[in-house]
Amino acid sequence: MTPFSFEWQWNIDYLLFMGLLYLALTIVGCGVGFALLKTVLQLFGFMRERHF
Amino acid sequence: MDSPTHSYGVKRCSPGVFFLWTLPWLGILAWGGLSAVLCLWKGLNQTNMSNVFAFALWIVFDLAVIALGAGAFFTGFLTYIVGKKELKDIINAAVIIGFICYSGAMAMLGIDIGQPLRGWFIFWHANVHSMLVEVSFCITCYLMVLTIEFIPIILENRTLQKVRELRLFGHNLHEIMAVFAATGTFLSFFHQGSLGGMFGVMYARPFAARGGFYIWPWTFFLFVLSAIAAGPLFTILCTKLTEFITRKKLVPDQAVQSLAKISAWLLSLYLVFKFIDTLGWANSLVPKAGLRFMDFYREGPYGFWMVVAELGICGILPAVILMIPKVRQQQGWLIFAGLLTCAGIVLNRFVFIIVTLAIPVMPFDRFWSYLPTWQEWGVGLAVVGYGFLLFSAAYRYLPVFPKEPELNPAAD
Amino acid sequence: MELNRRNFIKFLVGGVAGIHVTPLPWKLTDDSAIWTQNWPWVPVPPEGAFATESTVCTLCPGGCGIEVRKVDERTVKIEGRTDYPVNPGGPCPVGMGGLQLLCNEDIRFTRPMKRVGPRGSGDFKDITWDEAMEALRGRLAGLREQGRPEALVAIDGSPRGSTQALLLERLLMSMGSSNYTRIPSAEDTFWMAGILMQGNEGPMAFDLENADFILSFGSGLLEGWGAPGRVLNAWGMWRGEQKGKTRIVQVDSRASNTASKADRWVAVKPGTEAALALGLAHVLVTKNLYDRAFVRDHAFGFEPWESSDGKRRAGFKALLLEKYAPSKVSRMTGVPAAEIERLATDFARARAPLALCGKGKGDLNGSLYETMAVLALNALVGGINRRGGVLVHDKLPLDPFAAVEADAIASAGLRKGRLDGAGSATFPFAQSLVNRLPELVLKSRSTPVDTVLVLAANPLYTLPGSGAYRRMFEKVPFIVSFSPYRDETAMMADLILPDHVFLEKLQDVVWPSGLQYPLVGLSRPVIEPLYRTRHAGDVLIGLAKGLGEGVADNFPWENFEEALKERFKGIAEGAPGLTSFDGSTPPWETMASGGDIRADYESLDDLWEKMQSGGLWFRPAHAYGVRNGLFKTPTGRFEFFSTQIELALEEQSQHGGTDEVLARMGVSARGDEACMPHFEEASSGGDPAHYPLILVPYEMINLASGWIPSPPFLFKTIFDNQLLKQDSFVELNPETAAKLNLRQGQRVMVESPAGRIQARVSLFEGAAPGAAYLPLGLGHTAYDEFLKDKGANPNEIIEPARDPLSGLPAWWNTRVRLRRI
Amino acid sequence: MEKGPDHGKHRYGMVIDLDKCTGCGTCAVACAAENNVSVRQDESDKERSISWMQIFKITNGKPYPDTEVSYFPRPCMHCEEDGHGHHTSPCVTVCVATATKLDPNSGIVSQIYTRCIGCRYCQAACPYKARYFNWWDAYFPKGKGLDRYLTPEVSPRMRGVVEKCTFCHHRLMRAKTRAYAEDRREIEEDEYITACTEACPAQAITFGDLNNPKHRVSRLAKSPNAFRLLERLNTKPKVYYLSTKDWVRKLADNYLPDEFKPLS
Repeated sequence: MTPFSFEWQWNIDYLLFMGLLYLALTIVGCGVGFALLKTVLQLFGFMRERHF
Repeated sequence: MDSPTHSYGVKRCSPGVFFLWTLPWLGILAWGGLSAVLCLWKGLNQTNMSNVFAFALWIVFDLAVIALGAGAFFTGFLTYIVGKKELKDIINAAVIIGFICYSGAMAMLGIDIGQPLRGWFIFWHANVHSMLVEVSFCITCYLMVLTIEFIPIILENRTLQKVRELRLFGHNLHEIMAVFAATGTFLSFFHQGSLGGMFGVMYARPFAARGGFYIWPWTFFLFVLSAIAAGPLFTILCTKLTEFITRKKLVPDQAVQSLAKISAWLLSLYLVFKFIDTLGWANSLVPKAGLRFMDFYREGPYGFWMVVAELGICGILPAVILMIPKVRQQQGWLIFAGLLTCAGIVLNRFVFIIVTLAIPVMPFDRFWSYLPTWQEWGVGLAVVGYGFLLFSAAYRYLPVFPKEPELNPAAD
Repeated sequence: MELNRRNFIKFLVGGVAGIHVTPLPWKLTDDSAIWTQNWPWVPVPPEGAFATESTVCTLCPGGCGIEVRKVDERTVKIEGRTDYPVNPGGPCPVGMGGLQLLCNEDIRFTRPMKRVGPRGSGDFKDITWDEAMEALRGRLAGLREQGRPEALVAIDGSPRGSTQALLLERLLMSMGSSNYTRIPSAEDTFWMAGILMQGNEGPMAFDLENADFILSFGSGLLEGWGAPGRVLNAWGMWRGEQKGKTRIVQVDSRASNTASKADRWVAVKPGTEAALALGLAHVLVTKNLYDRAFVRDHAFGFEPWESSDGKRRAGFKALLLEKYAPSKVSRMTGVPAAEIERLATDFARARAPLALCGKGKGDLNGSLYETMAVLALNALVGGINRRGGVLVHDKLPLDPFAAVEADAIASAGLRKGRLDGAGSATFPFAQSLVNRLPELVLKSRSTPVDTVLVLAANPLYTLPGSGAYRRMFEKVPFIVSFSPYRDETAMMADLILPDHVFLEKLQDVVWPSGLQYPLVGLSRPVIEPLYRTRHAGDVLIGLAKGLGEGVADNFPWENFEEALKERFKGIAEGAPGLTSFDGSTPPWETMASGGDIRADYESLDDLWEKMQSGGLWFRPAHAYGVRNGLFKTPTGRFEFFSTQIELALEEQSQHGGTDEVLARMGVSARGDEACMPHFEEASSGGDPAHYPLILVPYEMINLASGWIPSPPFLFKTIFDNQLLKQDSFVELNPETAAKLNLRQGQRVMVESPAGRIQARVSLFEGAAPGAAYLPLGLGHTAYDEFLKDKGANPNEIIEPARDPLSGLPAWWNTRVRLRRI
Repeated sequence: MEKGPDHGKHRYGMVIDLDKCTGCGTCAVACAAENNVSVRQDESDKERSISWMQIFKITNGKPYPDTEVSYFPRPCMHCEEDGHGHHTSPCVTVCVATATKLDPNSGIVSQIYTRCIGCRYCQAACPYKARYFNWWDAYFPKGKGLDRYLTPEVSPRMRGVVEKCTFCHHRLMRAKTRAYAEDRREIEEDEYITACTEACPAQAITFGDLNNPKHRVSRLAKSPNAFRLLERLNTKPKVYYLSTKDWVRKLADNYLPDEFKPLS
């Protein structure tokens, strides 16, 4: 559901609930994105690989 | 190509033996597959669920495995956020068990709903006031997190490690695991809670209904507590079972004891709250509905023995066992207490689901009984089969137990 | 690029990831959900123009007005009518579900058929109407040629006095057969009691709505008695606007709906209602609470008198005083003596007390003496032809057709008389005795019956001792069924000439049962026949015409409608009435106006036309209180002592003693007592030592009765302690069950000397100890998956006993035992 | 959320007089016929059969001959918000896909079959068992002809969704359409009644707008004999019952010993 769905209501319940959901999704997305980006950068040599 | 059996300097059984080992689980999966196909093709009339038992065996399985799978998020929380380093030795197992439990539950839910193809309506037409929406959102997101947590473990497979891209990606993900662990903790907390909330908010079912804080009924917090108390114990039980089957020591005692100790405290805390909750409920909500506590325990087989079993035998007893360091350090007692706790948590979920529905609310209605069909058992047990298969495969091909080589130095 | 494993995996992963950034998965997800919302196997009812049409329900003798909602040519819903005086509102559940009897090809015959498999196999072959008509015509013509037209027998379940019934009887008479038999109902018992005590042939008319104390002797007011739409509506009124003004007392052995919802339930031992009625009469007499004026001026046989032969006759009062003192009645009925006294007092003190009879729905004939006892009780409180009492009517001036002109063959056949002995010395008051047919057919080597026509009846299912009917039908050479339904009897037929069902069929509804004023409803078709069925009336007329001279002459009409219209001649000419009802004031409120009704039509054509739109003719007027010249008995009075019974006995006494005659009639009373209402102990073939329980079959309003199948909707209202999968339940008092060591839900065999059926035990506090209750209307062996093999049919184990005097079947005196299985 | 129960324009409700009710079942049949509820081969499986208007039989439990039976016809109660903003109808609160809603303008709890995903949470939440899941597809086999009597006003349901009494919502639509066509904005009391109300031969059911003091229901609902099912659970049903019999009244809710107040 997005704020553009017809069921959407502009009240605190929706804002809180969906807000937190999208926040969680964003964090997870950013995390994965970050890891992907870092990998790509490392692959093309823009970043140094850390060795374990 | 190297045999993965010899990876990481650990020993694994021969492919033949492994194949034989998987056979019973594959059998269960086939049974479950057939059941699932029947249920999807012909509809839920294949089950013995009914308008009285709208929730039945599958939901009990779901809630049970999700509660038991709570080890993943809680161990993750302890490892990455609290910083209990010794738990790194068990976190992989916890994550995989969590992944199994959650993905299994999701699959079962997909069959359980009457219109699986419309399942996504939950997200698209969400009713944010429904606890089940909270559950669905959090479980789905958390399953994503679990998958992300699982990926680095998979990528540590020796064959995959040779692929540079994958290796790098795995490492990079692993580095920011704390972020995922934190998000996972948040999501998990809410869905474990809202699973409990699901029942607490049914205000017209006095047996399940509870008062609470803001939108969350007390069952919300009790379910979180009970899940994080039992989850780690279930992780311990799984590793103990693996150790028993492989006849190896896989996890250092320190990690196990650390988890067990935390579980003991949480279980005790849970029990305290559960007793307060039960007393409060029995003295406010129940009489307000015109009922007495004992009215709930005279229908069919569901007598007062359930309270004794759930809170006494499967509650106080294991809590006491686990609280005494000397006793919990003995493997037998530890396993015994773990089993009791897990059984107690399953019983708790059973009571909230089945007994709630079995007890009629209208005074002129009557008690109904329910027994699952083989199709229901099939789908339910398939999760067990799937769990054994996936965990066996993970154990075989992935470095699930980082301390395994250390604890089991190669003979040669 | 080289296709190696690595590239392949890359390709796969890339592909999967790639697809997800296209709209495809989203589109598929959406489409699949849309698909679930439009599954092709979920029906989509076609839209169309809405319309409503009114007609009259003919699913039971009650004849409620109904309105049918249509969408184009489809009927989609039945509602009650508010412009029909019988039922100012909803009909009963059977009528409400009636569309399921119209639209179900599995329970209907969609075209004429002839049997190809063995009898009962249901194996039929389609034939054309011409073939079908010719097959029957040939058979009947053959019988006439052989000079044995009397071998034609009809079993008719059409309502008493309906045009269709007249046509069938007429066909038989014209052919030369007197063997027209009818399925008995309470109407027959009422008719006999009316003849014997009042001398009137009009139907028993109960002025329910105007009564203020209703004492019902087992009449299932809430189980579908009379016209359910009328009675249930009255019930709502008694519990609503008129709260507290009308008291209802139910005499019943079981806590039925009526008993529970009544103001008082008088629990009697099953089958002792007559004793209670007489016990109450006793109290009225001893307490001097009876209507002395009525008894003195308008009744006969109450006080002692001296008959023409100089003998002193004791009379009804003496009988009451001698045999029915409350203490004695208490022993017979199980009702405490004090309660009998109190009830009698209350009854007599009411302004307009009314005692009702006709057990259950009134679909089963009752005990004649019991009906007489209840009528006598009404008479004692002066309730005959009084407002709120039992109204006395003459027959409607619905023209019977011109007398049948029998040709030589027919005359010869008619002279042979009736096979079943109705109207004979042994059964002087019966008009037909369908219950005697099986013994007659089965006892002779060559059956006297060649061809049986079955119309609107399912004797194989609805009559007691149904096994005997099966054996009878196996033996009869040729059976013709007009049934639109694939019922048990039709399954035995050789030829099926399917009739229309009620919404497709023009029918007259003559005087809904129990109604206090004359009314004839016109049930008009609201829909074109769905299948290749034909109106049974048209078929009968066509058949008669096909039989040529001699028979055809008696059928001058082109079709059924013409015949029907002709019957209204008498009404158009002689009985002023109304053809429309606006629903504002119920007729029973305005009836007291006496005979002052101006007809709202001028001629037969006008009447006929108006009836097409209003669907009824009725005469909401009654001359209350008039008693002079009312009773057409030999004495001209209301007869507590039936001189006609006496006469019948005297006539026969030449052939043997009166006692012998009475024994043949099944009457255990001797002498004068046999001419008066009295209590006859139920006699059963079962030895109480072996069969400890009395079987009481009961009717339910939410199951269809008679030959009509129950609409499947009704099964939603049947509880699972009434029917569970294939088992119906036998209700037992918990005490009785404990004695027999039976528990709730246990499967038992219910065994009577006549047979056995399987059921489950249902413990019910409201069941009389020592009795076993089984519902009627379940246990079909024909029809479709909704009805077939659902429960048990008690008729299978009811002993084919005869009611004393009337000779009709006795339903309530079979003894049974229960065996756990 | 802050809306109290009386805030909507209309609050359609029902009053069922149990003294008048004869348990005949016409309401249930009328309901099934009106709403295209399918009949299955085995309707004695009461756990899975569908009857929006379900009739419960009760007995006073006294031994012979003081036994009495009575009936509770039970449609959907169309529960409401509790007025304190704590919760709305038990089922509406829990529905995941907003497939069931409380219409603020009519007070009717609707059910959108094509939206329902069949999770059955609403069934668990409803103490009245007023909600029915379609364990099978609607039973109208081809060639049997049963689908000939289906009305186009209510769509037959597919398997896997929950259905329930809608207070014959389509009749409200019908009445409104007619009113609008006649240039009226409001409908009269008798223009919109449910199929069961119309069918009841004993006229035990009254239907109307509880918010309209002129409607019979609003007067009847205030009768001293009026009560609701499980009222103490605070579900705020809009279906009222009337009975003068204490044993019947007592069975409508749970009571601690000595809590029940008899009428007399």
